Amino acid sequence: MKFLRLTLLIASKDLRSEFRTKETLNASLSFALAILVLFSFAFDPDSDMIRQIAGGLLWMVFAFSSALILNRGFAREVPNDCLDTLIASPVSGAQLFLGKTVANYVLLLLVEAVSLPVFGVFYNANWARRIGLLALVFILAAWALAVMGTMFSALTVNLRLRELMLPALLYPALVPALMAAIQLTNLLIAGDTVGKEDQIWFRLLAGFDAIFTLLGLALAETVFVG
Amino acid sequence: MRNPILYLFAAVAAVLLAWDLYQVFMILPDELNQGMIYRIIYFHVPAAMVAFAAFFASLVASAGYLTTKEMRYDSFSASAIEVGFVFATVNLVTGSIWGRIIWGIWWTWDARLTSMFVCWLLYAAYLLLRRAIDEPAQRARLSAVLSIFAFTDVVIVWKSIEWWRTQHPGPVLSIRGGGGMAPGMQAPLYWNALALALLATILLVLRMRQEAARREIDSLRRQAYAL
Amino acid sequence: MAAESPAVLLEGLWKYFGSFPALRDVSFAVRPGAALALLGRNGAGKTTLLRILAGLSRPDRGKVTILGGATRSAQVRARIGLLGHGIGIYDELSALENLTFHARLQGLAEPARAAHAWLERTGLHAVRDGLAREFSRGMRQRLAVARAFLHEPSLLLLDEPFTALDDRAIAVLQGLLREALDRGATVVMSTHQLREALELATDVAMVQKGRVVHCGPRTEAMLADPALLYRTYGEPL
Amino acid sequence: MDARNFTFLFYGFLAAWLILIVYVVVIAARESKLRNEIERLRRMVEEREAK
Repeated sequence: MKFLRLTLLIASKDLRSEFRTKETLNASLSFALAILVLFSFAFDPDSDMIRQIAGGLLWMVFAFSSALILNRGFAREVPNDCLDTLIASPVSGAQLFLGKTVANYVLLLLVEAVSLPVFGVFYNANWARRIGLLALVFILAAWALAVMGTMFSALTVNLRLRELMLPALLYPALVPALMAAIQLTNLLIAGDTVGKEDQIWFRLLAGFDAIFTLLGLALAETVFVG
Repeated sequence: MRNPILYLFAAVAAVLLAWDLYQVFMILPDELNQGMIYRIIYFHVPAAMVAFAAFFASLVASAGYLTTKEMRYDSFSASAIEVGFVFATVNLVTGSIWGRIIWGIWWTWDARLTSMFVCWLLYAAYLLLRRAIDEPAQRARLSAVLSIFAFTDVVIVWKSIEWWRTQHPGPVLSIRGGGGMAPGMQAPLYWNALALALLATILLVLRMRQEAARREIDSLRRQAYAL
Repeated sequence: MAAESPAVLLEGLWKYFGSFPALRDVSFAVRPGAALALLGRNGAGKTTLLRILAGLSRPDRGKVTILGGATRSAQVRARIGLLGHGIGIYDELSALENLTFHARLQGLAEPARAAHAWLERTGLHAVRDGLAREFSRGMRQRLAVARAFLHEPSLLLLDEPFTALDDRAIAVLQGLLREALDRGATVVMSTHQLREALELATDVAMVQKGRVVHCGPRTEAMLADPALLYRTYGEPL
Repeated sequence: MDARNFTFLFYGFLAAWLILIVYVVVIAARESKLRNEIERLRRMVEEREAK
């Protein structure tokens, strides 16, 4: 319980300062919307096309627009050496990591919640047919993005080339999760059922979330304390 | 290259490779469906084995570094990943050339190929990360963490042919319960793997000496500027 | 009093950056209630030492005991106050939010009340709802001081505390430090502002190229001639 | 088919060895760079110590 108290304290602090300025959220959202608009010009979105590209398009949008949010998560702590203050305070590395992950997760879910209906409008896609499972995919895959992104932004926070290193590390590491999310989103937006053959993607997503959450919690202290 | 053991390793590797090439080209018959191109397997698969062994060694050394903070482990880990990365490149390139003949395409995005490519990218990112950090202890610590994260993808590559239906063939070696390859054809593959492993060890030792030189440079630099 | 265990005990501490030893075999003890001033040139290892005490960095060899416990243990971290080079204040949050956050972080029973009380004490109560980034430099520094002191830490770790402060903030900090010492807290500070530091200090340690070359009580002679120690150890100021 | 088969087999082995050789060259080049750097720094340390 005490573990969660400090975790949530960190998360709520981050969310409070983000919602005060909404800098990152606005940037990320407008970036996501811009890509969605651009792609609708690039392709002539008929229903067949949507079936093929929906998942890929949506997850590209999320992956790229999330980099802004993930980068900011720890960059927020840099200016006044706030990170040192946090590490020296009673909050443990794992709590700090999890708190940051939760804050990033909330922001990512927000971006997804706005982008998905917009996608539906721009591309004439009836995406709500299998909304339950689709929501599950989004919830699982956004956590994958948040957990991996938070870990790698913690790794790169003190580097000279922070903004360049994060994508170089993050995107390859995210490929398994993104692949799973893309496959499932394609199926579900097309209104298909998830057959036995495609169960593997759900297992991959869940496994990815579990393994990297545990690894992150276990290694956070090492990453923060030199 | 002054170490006599290294010379011995090099000699053994050279003899093994020569004998293997002789076996593969002169003794073994063409494969029934593939003709002679299948012989590329004698480089393709051992290269992957060596790369994965190197990545695994780096995983162990990284855990070792994080528990002991001994810079030796970091040197080993970085060297192993660089050598492993080279062999992973060999694996990808030979695979691609093989695929051009067998599948008619250079590349296909099936689970095996994709995960291997991702693996290659991840370890490339590891090498990039090391260059971006100046402070040796910080570099060692953060790259050890990344090495541990990256290894999960090696497991995915390993298991991908079982988890997904891929264009890439399933297990063919009898040690993994596959039965696709005649025993006579398997033996040279293992010998070649041994030869490449010896070669990798030589490269690893050379590379580790350079890491030692780098450490000396770091300390000389600190000395020079602290005076 | 003699049986009391030291507030800070360092035994054979080594810290390497690569193969460069930033701290070499550092050992000393600080008794509870003492104020230790760490002196030495830039790059001598003062900051590295303070970072180890604060649990931001681990030594490669040697043992650190703080307030009877290990660094990084939750009990110890709840009892230290850190004021480093950066002020540790969030610019997008108001003064009140900043202090309330830190009070919660430190596990205080009544975070809001503590925050209000400390805003009062540092003369910031009138601007409590203003965002930290809108504050003047001096106000931000006073806020940082309040942040470091609000959980009444038993050990205060200050890295160059007087360097960035304006006169009013220095007065506030000195007052708070005296008060903390009076209630029995221990202070370890690194500094270049010799006069301010020596007036407060009960003990002095001199760090030179990663070694502690002198550690002992502060004497009247030092107060009269702040550069004395530097000259004794052959380091031009 | 078989001629192309053979050519590609040749390419495959060539590529594999080429990658390894390039790596050896990279290592060798780095070796001399590191040695020069050490020399340079040693001289610098000596000079500064002499002062």
